[in-house]
Amino acid sequence: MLEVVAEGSGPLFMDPDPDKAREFFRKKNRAMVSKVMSVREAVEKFVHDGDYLAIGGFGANRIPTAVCHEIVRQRKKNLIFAGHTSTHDFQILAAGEVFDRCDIAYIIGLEARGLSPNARRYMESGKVQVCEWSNYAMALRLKAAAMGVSFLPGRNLMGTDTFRNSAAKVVRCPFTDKLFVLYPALWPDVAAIHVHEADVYGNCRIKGISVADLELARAAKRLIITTEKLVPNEVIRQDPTSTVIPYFLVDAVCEVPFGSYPGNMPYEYFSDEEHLKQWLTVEKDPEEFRRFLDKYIYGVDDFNQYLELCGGIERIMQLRAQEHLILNTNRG
Amino acid sequence: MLEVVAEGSGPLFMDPDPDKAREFFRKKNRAMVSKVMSVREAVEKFVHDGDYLAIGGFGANRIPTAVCHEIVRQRKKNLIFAGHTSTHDFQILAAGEVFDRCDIAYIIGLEARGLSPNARRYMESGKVQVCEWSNYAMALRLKAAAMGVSFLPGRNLMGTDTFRNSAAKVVRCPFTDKLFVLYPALWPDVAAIHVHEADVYGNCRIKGISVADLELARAAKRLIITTEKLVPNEVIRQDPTSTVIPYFLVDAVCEVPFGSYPGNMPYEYFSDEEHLKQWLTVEKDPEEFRRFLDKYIYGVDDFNQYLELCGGIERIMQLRAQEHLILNTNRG
Amino acid sequence: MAEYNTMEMMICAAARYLEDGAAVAVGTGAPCAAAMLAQKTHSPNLVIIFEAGGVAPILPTMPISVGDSRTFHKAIMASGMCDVMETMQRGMVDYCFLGGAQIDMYGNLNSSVIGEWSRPKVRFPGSGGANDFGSFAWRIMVITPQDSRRFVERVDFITTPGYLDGPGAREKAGLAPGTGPYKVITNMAVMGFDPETKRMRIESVHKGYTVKDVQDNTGFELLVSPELEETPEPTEEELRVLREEVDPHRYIIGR
Amino acid sequence: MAEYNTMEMMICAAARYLEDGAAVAVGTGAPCAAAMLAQKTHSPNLVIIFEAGGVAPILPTMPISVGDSRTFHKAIMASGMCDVMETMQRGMVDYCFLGGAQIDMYGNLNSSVIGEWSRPKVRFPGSGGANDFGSFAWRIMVITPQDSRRFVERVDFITTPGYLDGPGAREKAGLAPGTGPYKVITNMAVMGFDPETKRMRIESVHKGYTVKDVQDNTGFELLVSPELEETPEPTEEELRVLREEVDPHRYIIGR
Repeated sequence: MLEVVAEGSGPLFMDPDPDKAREFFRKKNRAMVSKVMSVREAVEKFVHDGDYLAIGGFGANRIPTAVCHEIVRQRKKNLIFAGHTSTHDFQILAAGEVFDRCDIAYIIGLEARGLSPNARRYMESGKVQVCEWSNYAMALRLKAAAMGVSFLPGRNLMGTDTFRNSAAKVVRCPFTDKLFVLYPALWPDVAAIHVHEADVYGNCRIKGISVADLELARAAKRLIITTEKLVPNEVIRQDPTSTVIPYFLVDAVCEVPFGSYPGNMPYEYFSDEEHLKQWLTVEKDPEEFRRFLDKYIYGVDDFNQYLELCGGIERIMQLRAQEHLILNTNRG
Repeated sequence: MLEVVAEGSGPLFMDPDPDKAREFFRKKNRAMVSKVMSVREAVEKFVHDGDYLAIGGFGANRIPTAVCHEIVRQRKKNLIFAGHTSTHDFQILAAGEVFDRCDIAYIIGLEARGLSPNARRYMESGKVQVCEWSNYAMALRLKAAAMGVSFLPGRNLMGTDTFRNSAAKVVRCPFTDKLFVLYPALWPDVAAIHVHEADVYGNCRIKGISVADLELARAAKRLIITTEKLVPNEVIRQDPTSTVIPYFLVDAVCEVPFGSYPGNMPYEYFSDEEHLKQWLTVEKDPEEFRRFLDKYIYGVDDFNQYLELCGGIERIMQLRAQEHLILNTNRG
Repeated sequence: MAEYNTMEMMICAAARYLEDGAAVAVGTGAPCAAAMLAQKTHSPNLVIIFEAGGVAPILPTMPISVGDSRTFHKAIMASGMCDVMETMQRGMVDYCFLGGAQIDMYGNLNSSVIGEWSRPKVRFPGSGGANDFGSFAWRIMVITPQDSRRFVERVDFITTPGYLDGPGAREKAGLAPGTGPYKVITNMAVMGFDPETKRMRIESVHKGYTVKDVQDNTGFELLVSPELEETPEPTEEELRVLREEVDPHRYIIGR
Repeated sequence: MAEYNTMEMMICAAARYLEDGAAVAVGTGAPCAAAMLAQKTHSPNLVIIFEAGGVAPILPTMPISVGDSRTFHKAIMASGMCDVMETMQRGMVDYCFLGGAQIDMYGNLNSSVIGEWSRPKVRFPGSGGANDFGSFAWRIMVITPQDSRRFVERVDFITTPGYLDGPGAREKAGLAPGTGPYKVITNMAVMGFDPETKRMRIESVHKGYTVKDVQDNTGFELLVSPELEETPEPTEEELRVLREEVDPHRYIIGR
C-alpha cells in the first residue's frame, strides 16, 4: 500500500474497484440495436432509487433537462448526485428532493444569475450528506473510471478544507518524491447527456465544448442520451472523426428537440434568461414554488408540454435568434 | 513515498519532474504570430543533438516524413527516440543513426510488410541503449506529461519481462489495495506531427484517428507541425470543435503537401507500398542501401525533390485513387 | 480626467496586470471584462481561457456562464474541462481570477460554507473550478468589494488555497512552487502580498480613499507596501474601449 | 467437403469463437480476416476494434496497418489509442488476437528478443500494443504455425503475459482477474488451457493430423483435453464468404 501522507474525511459514496466495473462492462450488451425510447421509458428503465446519478453539460448549457424533469416527475428517491458543473440541473433535482447524498463541486448557484433559494434551503436542511471536491477533481474521478483504473493523480485541493472534507488521499510520487492528491475513480450507476446528433444506436456528436462528457459517457454504467435530433447511421459513418460517444456505451436514445431548454444549446438556441429568472423568483416563496412545480413539472406529461407552457416554438425562435446574435441586444 | 512493490530496471531517459516542465511552459511564447517556416529551418531551430524526439502518427500513417528526412539530412546525433507506434519513421531515423537511446514500444517492423533489415542491424549493433514499454504505456507516459503530473497508473506490463526492463514501478492503490503500474511522465524535448490542416499560428485539424498525437502535442516542449495545407485562421475559428492542437503548443508550421508519403494520409492518399517494399529490399545490402540514401535523402535539398524522384504528382494521383478505392485492386 | 464608477475603476486596474502574451483563465463578470479590456488595449495577444473548454474566443458579448456558447464563439478551440485544467496544471496559464464570500490575510478564499462545515449556517456553491484555478495558475487575481465581513481574520473554510498559513505552506502542502495570490483589487485599493510573510499588503490606494479607509473595511491587519502609491485612474481610452467595445450594454459596468 | 488450405482452416476455426455481440481487438492479417468472417456469418454484431483508434469500421479491403485508413473506413468512430486501450482496460473488449516469435506452455508470448535482452541475438519489434491487449482483453487468441522453435519450453522474454508461471500468477502480478489466454489455433490443432494448471492442452486436432503430430512440433509437453475432438472443417458457406467477401484478392488466404 502506498503510504498515505494525508487523507480527507469525507464519505466515499461509490466503490472505486475497477474489477467490479470490469465485470459490469463485460456483460454490457454491445449489439448494434435501436435504443430509441421515450424519456419516460428511459428513466423508468435506467434510473433506480438509490442510484448514483450524473448529468452532462455545464451549468445550464447543453443539459438533458427532460431527463431531470422526468426523474422528479417519477419521484425517484435516495439518489446520490454528482454536483459537478451543475446549476439548473441541480436546481430541478433539488426541487424534487430526489437525492440525499451529494458529491459537491458546484451546486446551488446559477453562476452570474445568482443562487437558488430552494436548492440552498435543501442543502442547509441537513437532509443531504455531502462530500467536497472541485470541478477538475470530479472530472478526474470520471476520467479514472473511463480509463479503467481506481485512481488518478492531481495537484489540486492540497492544503485546503476542500481536501479535508473530500475522500481523496495525498501520497508521494515514487519517481519524484513530490506530493500528489489521488482521486478515487467514480463509476456513476447512470448518467444522462444531451447531444446535438445521435443515431438510433447511440453514436453521438457534440458541437462546441465537450466539458467532461466524454469522460462521463465512458465512466457511466448506464447512459441515457437525449438528442436534438436523430440522424441516420450513414451520416455518422460518413464522418467517424466527429463521433465522441460510441453506441456501445449507450442504453437509451431519446429524441428531445430543444432538450437543453431553458439552458443554452450551442449553435441552436440561447438560454431563456427570463424563465430562469422566474425559477429564482418563485423559489423565494416555498408555497409559490410548489405551485410552479405543479404547473411546469408534475402537472405535465412530458417535456414537449413543458415547452408549450414556456412559449413553445415561438419562444425557441427568439432564443435561436439570440444564439445567432441576430438580435444582439435582446438578451432577456 | 509510496511503497514500491516492484520496479523495472530499464533506464529512465527523461526527468518526470512536473515542476521543471512547468517552468519551461511558463516561458513558452503564447503570442499568436505566424510560425510558418521551411522544414529545414524548423529542424535547425528546434531539433538539437541530444534531444528526446517523438514522432506523431501511427506506423506509416499520417507521419511527418519530411521532418524525419531532414533530421537525417542535417545529421543530428545522440538523439533519444520514442519508439512508439513507429515503423517507417523509425526506419528513416535508424538509417541516419541519429539516435543512440530508444524507448521501445514498437520498432524495426513495418507491420504486415515485414522487418527493416537495416533498423534491425542497428538495434542489434549494441550502439543503442534501450528501455522496454508497450504502445499504451508510452501513450500513458505522454498523457501524464500532457496532464502535468509525474505519473499515471495502468494495469498492463505486469508480470512480464517488458516490465522488468522498463522504468515503471508497481504500487498498491490506497483505495482498493490493488496493484497498479505507475508510468513516469514523458516530456519530449521536441516532437513532429503531420496534420491535414493548420493555420499559420499552428491551430491544427486532423481527420480520422488521432492515435496518441493529442497527448504528444501537449507533452512536447517544442512542436513542429507539418500540414497538408495551410488554411486561413477564419476557417479554424468557424469550427472550433474541430481544432485538436491549439496554436500555443506549436513552434513551427511547415506546409508540406503529400507530407506523409510514402505513408498513408487518411482521406488524401494511400501508402506507396512499392516504394516501401523498395526500402526493405535495398536495406538487405548495406552498400546498396547507402547509395539509396544518398539518392533519396542526402542527395536532395528537400522533401519536394524526394517526391519528384518517387514519381511526383503522377504517383500521388495513383495513391489518391487507391485511398478513395477508385482502383480497388491496385494495391501495389 | 473622465468620470468613472467603482466597477470601471476595478476593471481597468485589473486589466493592466495582464501583460501581452499572457494566458488568463477567467469567469463571468468583471474578470472577463478586465481580460477583454486588456486584449483590446495593451495586450492583443492575451489568451483568454474558460474552464468548460472555450479557448481564445472572439467574445461577442459578455458570457452569462463560463460554459455558454459565447465562451467559444469563433474560438481557436472548443475543448473540454480536462484539457483546459491540464493546460493550467502544465503551467501554461499565467493568471486566473477568483472570488469568494470570504478572503483572509493569506489570500485564502471561501466559497463553500459560513459556519461549521458539517452544519453550515450558509451554504455556498463550493469550489467549482476555483480550487483548480488557484492551485494551477501561476498568479491568482481577486476582484471583490472591500468589506470587513468579507476580508476576515480567518476564513470559515479554505475552499481555494491562498498562501494557506504563511510562507512555505503551499509548497509544503504539495502545490506547485512559485504559485499563489498576486493582486486583490477592490473598490478602494490594490493589495498584493508581502514577499517575506505572504501577508496581504496595500500597494496602491484609489483616488479618494486612504490607507485608513481600506484598513477600516478589513477584518485583519493589513501591511502597507513601502512603495505605496495612488492607483492610476482609468484613462479616457480605457474607459472608451470598456464602454463602447467591452460592455456596451453595461451588464457589468452598470452594476 | 470442399478443398481448403491451412490458412483458410485457421481463419475459419478462429472465427467460430467470436460470438455475436462480442468485441474483438485485432491486428492485420489472419485475425482481421477471422473477425470479418465471423461478422459476415454468425456474428453480425461483432464489434471490431483497432488499437490506433478505428472502431467498428466497414472494412473495404484488408488493412496493411492497424492504423491505415481502412481501419476506420465508414467506422462508427475514429478515435485514438488511449480511448481504445482504455475501453479495453474498462473490460469492454472480449477478445484480442496476438502473435509472437515464441509461445510457451502458459501462453506467454515473446515478440521482443531472442537471446539475452541486454545483447540480443535477434531483435524483434517489441510489445507494440500486444502487452496491452494481453493484459486488458478478457480472452487472448493466438493464430500461429505449429513449430517447435516457436512453441518453446520457456520463452526467452515474456513480452506479453499468458498465465506467466501458472495458476494465480496473473492475479498475483496485479492483472485483472478472469483474463488470460483462451485458444491457440495452428495449422494442426486448436489448443486451450487446462482450467487447473493453466497449461496448454490440445482440444481439437485438424483433419489429417494426430495428437502425436502436434506434440512432435511442440517444444514442451502438451496436455490433452478429455473431450478431445477433430476440429470441424470449414463449411462451404464459410469458405465462400471468406474467399468472395473477406479476402477476394487472397492477400491472406493466398499466403
